[in-house]
Amino acid sequence: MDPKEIIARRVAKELSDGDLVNLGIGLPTLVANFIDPKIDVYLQSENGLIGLGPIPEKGQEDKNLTNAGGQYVTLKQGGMYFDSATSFGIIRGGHVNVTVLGALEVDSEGSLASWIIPKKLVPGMGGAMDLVVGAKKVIVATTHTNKGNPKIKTQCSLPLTAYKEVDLIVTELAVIEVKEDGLHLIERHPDTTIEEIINQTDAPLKYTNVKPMEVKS
Amino acid sequence: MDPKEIIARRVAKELSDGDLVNLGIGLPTLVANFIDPKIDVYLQSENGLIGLGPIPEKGQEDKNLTNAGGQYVTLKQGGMYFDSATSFGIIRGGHVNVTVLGALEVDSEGSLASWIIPKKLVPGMGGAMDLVVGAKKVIVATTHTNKGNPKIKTQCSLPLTAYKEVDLIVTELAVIEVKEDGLHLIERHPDTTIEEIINQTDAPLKYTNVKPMEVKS
Amino acid sequence: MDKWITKKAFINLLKNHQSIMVGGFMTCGTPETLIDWVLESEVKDLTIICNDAGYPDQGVGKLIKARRVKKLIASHIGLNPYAGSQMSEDALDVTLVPQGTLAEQIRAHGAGLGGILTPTGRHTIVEEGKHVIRHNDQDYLLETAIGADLALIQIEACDRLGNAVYSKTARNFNPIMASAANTVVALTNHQRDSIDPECVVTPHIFIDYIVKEDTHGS
Amino acid sequence: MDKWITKKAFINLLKNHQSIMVGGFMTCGTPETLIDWVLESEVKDLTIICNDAGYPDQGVGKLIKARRVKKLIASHIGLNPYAGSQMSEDALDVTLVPQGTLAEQIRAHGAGLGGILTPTGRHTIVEEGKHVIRHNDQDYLLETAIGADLALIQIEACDRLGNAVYSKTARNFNPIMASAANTVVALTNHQRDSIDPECVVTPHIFIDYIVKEDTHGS
Repeated sequence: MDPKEIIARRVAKELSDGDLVNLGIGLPTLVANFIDPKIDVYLQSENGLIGLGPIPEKGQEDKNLTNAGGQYVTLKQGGMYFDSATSFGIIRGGHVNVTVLGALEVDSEGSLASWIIPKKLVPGMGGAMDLVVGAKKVIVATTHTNKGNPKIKTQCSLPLTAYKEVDLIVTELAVIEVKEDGLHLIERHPDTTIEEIINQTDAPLKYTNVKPMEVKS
Repeated sequence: MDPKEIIARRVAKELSDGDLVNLGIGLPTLVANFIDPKIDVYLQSENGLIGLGPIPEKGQEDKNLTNAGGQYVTLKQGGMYFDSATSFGIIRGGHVNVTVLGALEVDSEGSLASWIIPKKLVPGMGGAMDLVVGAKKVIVATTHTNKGNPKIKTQCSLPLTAYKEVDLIVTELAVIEVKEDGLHLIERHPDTTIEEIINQTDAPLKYTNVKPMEVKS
Repeated sequence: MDKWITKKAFINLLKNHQSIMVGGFMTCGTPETLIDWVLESEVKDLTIICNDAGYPDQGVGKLIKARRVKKLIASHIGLNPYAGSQMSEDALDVTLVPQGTLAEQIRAHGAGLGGILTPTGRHTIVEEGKHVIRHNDQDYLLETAIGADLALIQIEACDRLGNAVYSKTARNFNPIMASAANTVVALTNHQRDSIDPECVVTPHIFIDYIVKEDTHGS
Repeated sequence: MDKWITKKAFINLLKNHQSIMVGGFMTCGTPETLIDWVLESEVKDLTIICNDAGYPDQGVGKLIKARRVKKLIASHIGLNPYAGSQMSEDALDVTLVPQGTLAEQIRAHGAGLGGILTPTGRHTIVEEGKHVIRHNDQDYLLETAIGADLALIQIEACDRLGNAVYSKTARNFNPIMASAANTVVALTNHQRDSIDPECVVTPHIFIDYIVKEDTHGS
């Protein structure tokens, strides 16, 4: 299975009935494909809607209906539109249950770097800083390494998106919980070993009872 | 002519085409009756509308449509409703051209006391503090005295509604402009004299060319 | 997720010493049925946050008259003599707040802001004990966010999920209070199959429970 | 009071060194026709306040590519390489602001607030040089209000007075920008006889001038 699909499938299991969820651009967007159809999850897009539906069929695109990545989307029954101040009021005010976003680096304290590589890549933080500070639960969904270079570190070296806000890290290899005393490895992909995970992680990992990661269809 | 009508008629002449105007409870409400029909003035009510229309006919009252005094009102064509945060955003943000309100006391610096007589009358400030601070032009519409006791003073003795915000004072005897150097008597009612006005005012009045107050129908 | 509840479930949400926001402006847009149920519940020592103190027999005024309120945060209490008299005898702790400041404090809490800088109340007794912060040659008071345990709001209609619209000036404080309390209960006059997505005033995610007006006494 | 203007009257509103807010999110909800007219006008050294830098040939990106912008306040510039390259060569002064903070700063100006306290950006480079204020055991950054000389917004429809509604996610920053500039020009797709008073998003008093989309080139 594609690493991205493994991650998206596992993240989807974190969502509960009634949750308001914001999925970041890129990999996190895939999570929508794997949400348990038996529960009602409401997707927010910070550019101004709740009730994000699937990509429209070809020819059905509406230039006034996009997600925060600028892609054409649809609105589900029961969804609605609002302005940017309202949208970030929802985000900052703790009304978003779960936000899922990618990382350049994430560290033992739950700090996240995701928006800038000084002098190389300066796209801007967009809504990420508000989402990470405001959402009740912050899930980082990322490949375990960047072409072999660990993304999970003792301390982020890049400028932060937010300090001590991440709750859970989901990669194609492992599920790691961020607690007061550091990172706890709680699940591993059945095809890998704890040793392999430790080798690809640049931070101490605590573990006692590591369960197999659920990634079935 | 009734003193209140004199005041309301004179205040109405301060309004210009396109103005957004907030009329306080009581005497200021009467101003609406005397607005030049050739101009478009939009009345705001801080409980949540722009486009205040006349009192409804008997039997046509809607319990969900009131003004800030709790009276049943109507909405004019082109009017709209909004919540209290939006309403005071409009007020505080300088989008109201003129606010007209009553006074317990008003002074030489343009400070106003209108909301409390300690240990006697403690109704609360309602929206008055925001209106006086936020509106571009603040007109105090009041009888010249309270049963002979001057309301216009060198300095307010009661707790303030706002400090140095009043622009114009309109009474049944006079029109007084508040400037950096104090109060300027600019108009007097034809039936009174400058001396009578000075006698009933507890603050110095500057004057050079005092015009007759326009109070015709 | 069924948000639609009856009187009994509503009363189970109530506790002594709760802070409760109540929508309405001089009782226009106040959920009277919910207030009646609070009265029936016997909870007391409440903190009420409301634009005003209502009238003796309308709105939060009923709770004040029945001496169920320990603290009141409002912009105006002049139409309910019980509020004034209980304040004089120190039975009711009243904090008077400029109406626009109250609205922003409530909105701020709902939007996750710690507070706002307002020019309203400078050089008045409202300024006492507050930080004054200068910006662009103007002084502002720092007014901090106000939240509550519970918000009781009146809506005109909503869909099954709770997407809400209001009626005319009954909107007032209701939408901002819906964002600023841990638990939000809406009293609705009507249920509709759907609400135009462009016209939803309060998105369903803000509303925890809904009571339909005609479930009176059920 | 006729607010309906043509291209010529619009161009007369423009000046060098103006600060201009432009609505839109990745150009969804951006008034492209008005931007084209700004390009035609030859004004320069503009300060642009916009959610993002647009694309090279869309939205405010066109103004950046044409080097008419001296300063840009935005939350994201990643889709317009001209923004990044001009920033590197010090030809464009870019201030990056968290999107929710930018929205509140603009709203604050429109609502007469000096600023707001937000938890966003604490312990990041956004915090540099800002006041940190503690409230209820949490640290907040004091972020001050942002206004502009001119706001250019896209609306879907309005009545004769300018009561405006938007279309779907093209709403975004447009309503708050309509409140925060000295002069507000709306580009509308449609004029309607009336707008439902319950569904007006931007009251007419915020809009100074209206351009109808089909007056292109007139």
